[in-house]
Amino acid sequence: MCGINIPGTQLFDKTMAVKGYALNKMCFSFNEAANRQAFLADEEGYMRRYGLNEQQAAAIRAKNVLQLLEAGGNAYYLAKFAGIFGLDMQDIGAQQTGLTKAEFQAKLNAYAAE
Amino acid sequence: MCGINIPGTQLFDKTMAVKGYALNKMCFSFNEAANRQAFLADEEGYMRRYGLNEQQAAAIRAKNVLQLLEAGGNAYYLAKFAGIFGLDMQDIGAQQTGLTKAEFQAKLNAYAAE
Amino acid sequence: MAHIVGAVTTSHVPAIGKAIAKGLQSEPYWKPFFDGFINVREWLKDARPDVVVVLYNDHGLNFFLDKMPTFAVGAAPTYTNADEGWGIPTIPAFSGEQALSWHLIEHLVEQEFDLTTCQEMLVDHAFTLPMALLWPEQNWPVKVVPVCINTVQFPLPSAKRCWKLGEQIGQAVRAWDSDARVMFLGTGGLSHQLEGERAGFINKDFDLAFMDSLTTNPQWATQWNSAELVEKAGTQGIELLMWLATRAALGDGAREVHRNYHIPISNTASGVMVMEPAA
Amino acid sequence: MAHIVGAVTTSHVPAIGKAIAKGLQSEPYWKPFFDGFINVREWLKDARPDVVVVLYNDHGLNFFLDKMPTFAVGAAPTYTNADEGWGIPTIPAFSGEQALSWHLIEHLVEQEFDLTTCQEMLVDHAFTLPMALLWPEQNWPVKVVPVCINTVQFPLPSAKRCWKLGEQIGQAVRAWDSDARVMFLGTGGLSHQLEGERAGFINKDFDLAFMDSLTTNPQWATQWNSAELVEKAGTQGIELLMWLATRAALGDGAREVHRNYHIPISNTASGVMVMEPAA
Ligand SMILES: [Fe+3]
Ligand SMILES: [Fe+3]
Repeated sequence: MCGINIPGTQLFDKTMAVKGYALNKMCFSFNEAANRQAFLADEEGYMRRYGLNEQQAAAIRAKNVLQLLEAGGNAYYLAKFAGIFGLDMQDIGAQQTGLTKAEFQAKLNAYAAE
Repeated sequence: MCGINIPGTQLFDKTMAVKGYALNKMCFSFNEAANRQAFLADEEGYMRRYGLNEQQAAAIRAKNVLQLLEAGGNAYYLAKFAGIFGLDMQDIGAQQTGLTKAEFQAKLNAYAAE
Repeated sequence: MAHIVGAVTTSHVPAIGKAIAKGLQSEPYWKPFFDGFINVREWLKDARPDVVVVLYNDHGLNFFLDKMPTFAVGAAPTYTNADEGWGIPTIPAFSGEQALSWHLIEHLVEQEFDLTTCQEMLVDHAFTLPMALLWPEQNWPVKVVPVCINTVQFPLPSAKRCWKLGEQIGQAVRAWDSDARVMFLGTGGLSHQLEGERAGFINKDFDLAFMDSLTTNPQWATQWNSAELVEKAGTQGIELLMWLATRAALGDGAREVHRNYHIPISNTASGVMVMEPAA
Repeated sequence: MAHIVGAVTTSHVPAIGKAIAKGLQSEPYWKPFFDGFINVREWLKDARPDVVVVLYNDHGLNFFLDKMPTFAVGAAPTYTNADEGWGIPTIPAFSGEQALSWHLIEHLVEQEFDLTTCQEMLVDHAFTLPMALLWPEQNWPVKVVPVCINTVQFPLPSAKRCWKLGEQIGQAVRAWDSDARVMFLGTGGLSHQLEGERAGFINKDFDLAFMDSLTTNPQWATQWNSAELVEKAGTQGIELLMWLATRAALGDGAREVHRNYHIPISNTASGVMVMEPAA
């Protein structure tokens, strides 16, 4: 939107906001424990109830963060989905960067020495 | 708030907003038919559920608009309470001004001739 | 670039909805009001808008005091009406013009308007009834963008601030990369007051002066703060803020194409105006 | 008139909550972070605030994209924390300082900030964890006013706009007719990015320059737009907007009383600063 291209980064702008609305709304619902339970009990039914499209449903099934982002997911709401599976931010960071968690942690630690 | 006193008029300002919150929240709930039914089925229980204070509950029991305003009611939300009893804006205007509905209508019509 | 065809400003009280539902348009009480829209619909045939930006105030359908925005802009694919508590029939849903919604949002935030953006939004009688007066068949030939201004809870945005909002909405539309024909619709007022011992207050002189000012001296009403405007126009007469913002969207000059003014409908002095940007 | 005692700015990631819940403050991983707050708490003993205005960003607890405000101000009697989806223990409720909330709201709307006012509001980890770092016993000796800035959905308010918001918050507090001692708490950042192939990005040089700028050249960061700030600080590093608004609230000059900077906690470069208004 501002004429900047930041490698490996998609700003959550109008395009993503429109594209991801159903997915993000579902993830927002995971603030409530009862909804997390309902999702786990019937993932497909829960996704249908929120009107996810096939791209979004596939990304949810795969628990693939890059695919979820591509499908319009917003990091703040996706974190609630990740929380269901006990994934922390470093698990997610490792998954997206193709590193092991230890490698990802080492990468973070390396910034301290700069 | 702006140093103006308008006779017969209380602006819905911070004081009223704080004072009337529970009352207005209850009236907001009357957007839904099921809530209107629930209120009619058990007025006292419904008011308790929304935490109305005694002044507010008394004004609701009396269906007295000036008392409801005094208790922090906002005209836009109170209209939904009035709607439950099929009262229109002219019924409410008449009640507040101590006129019959016909007298209130005559007062409105008189403005046309000015 | 998009083309601005003009603006309609009109009153919007719920009683209009009841009159429409009961088919009372030709009854003596309602005829002077509804007949004021015949010329508006004639004008619409030539104006042929594709998109309508509707400036209105929510009456407690979509917003409550838990999250009360000063300015909200809709960015939904569709907008539905809903029960407002009186059980009047709801009006068919509207298609959103999302491209213009987001273009407006980006422009306005850039210009330091602190919007609340709404990807879901129920629209109340202040939105639906003016649309039904313009297109009585209710199969909407236009897409819409709702812009909602707080008139429920003080502090309200000042008339000055609403003027600036309208100005920037106009600039954004003129800069919108589209060949769409865009109309503004501002709904609310004119003078009326629903609550308190002053209920039933109407101020014909002020209303007529205000309508005149929109073409002769359009920022005239911005000289007053909200409390002063309530004193002149009544607690709900403050809804003239929507007329003001709508007029501002037209740009520097505007000419009056049509008006009607009638007292009363319900408790309200009703007005309708059609304006076009000065050539 | 109210007295401004100073400002604390700090990072706020959820992992801090887990560390507190598990009592890991003295573990080697966490000690360099938690120890940064010892001096802050010493400073608080002298500062003795009665009221804290908390500038933070909601992470999808209280606000969703159906109604996403640019700037929201709380005006509730109490603010409760709630489950954010990870099942970390919630933090005790906070008492609101409603008089200051409404004073701020009136001042800011008058100054043409288009606020969303919230008479009910859930506060998330960005609010609760910094409070818990300042008062680990969690029986709050202060009342609070939450001010929430959108960092979830673009367009975000610009750094310039956030600076102006902070300036006016400061002016309103200085004009507040109260003998209360008021502190500002700004939470977010510093550089980090949670999403995309660039996840794990940190920019130490930028963070240190930004912390320096707050006392030496406080509007330094306002030269960039939001996308440029994301490029420098990461997608969540943009939360530095809260630090900027908080600094602006202190007024023209400010001096640094304390700072700590540590890499990493979770995926984040963490910082904390204490500043006081220049005498
Ligand atoms: Fe209205
Ligand atoms: Fe954060």
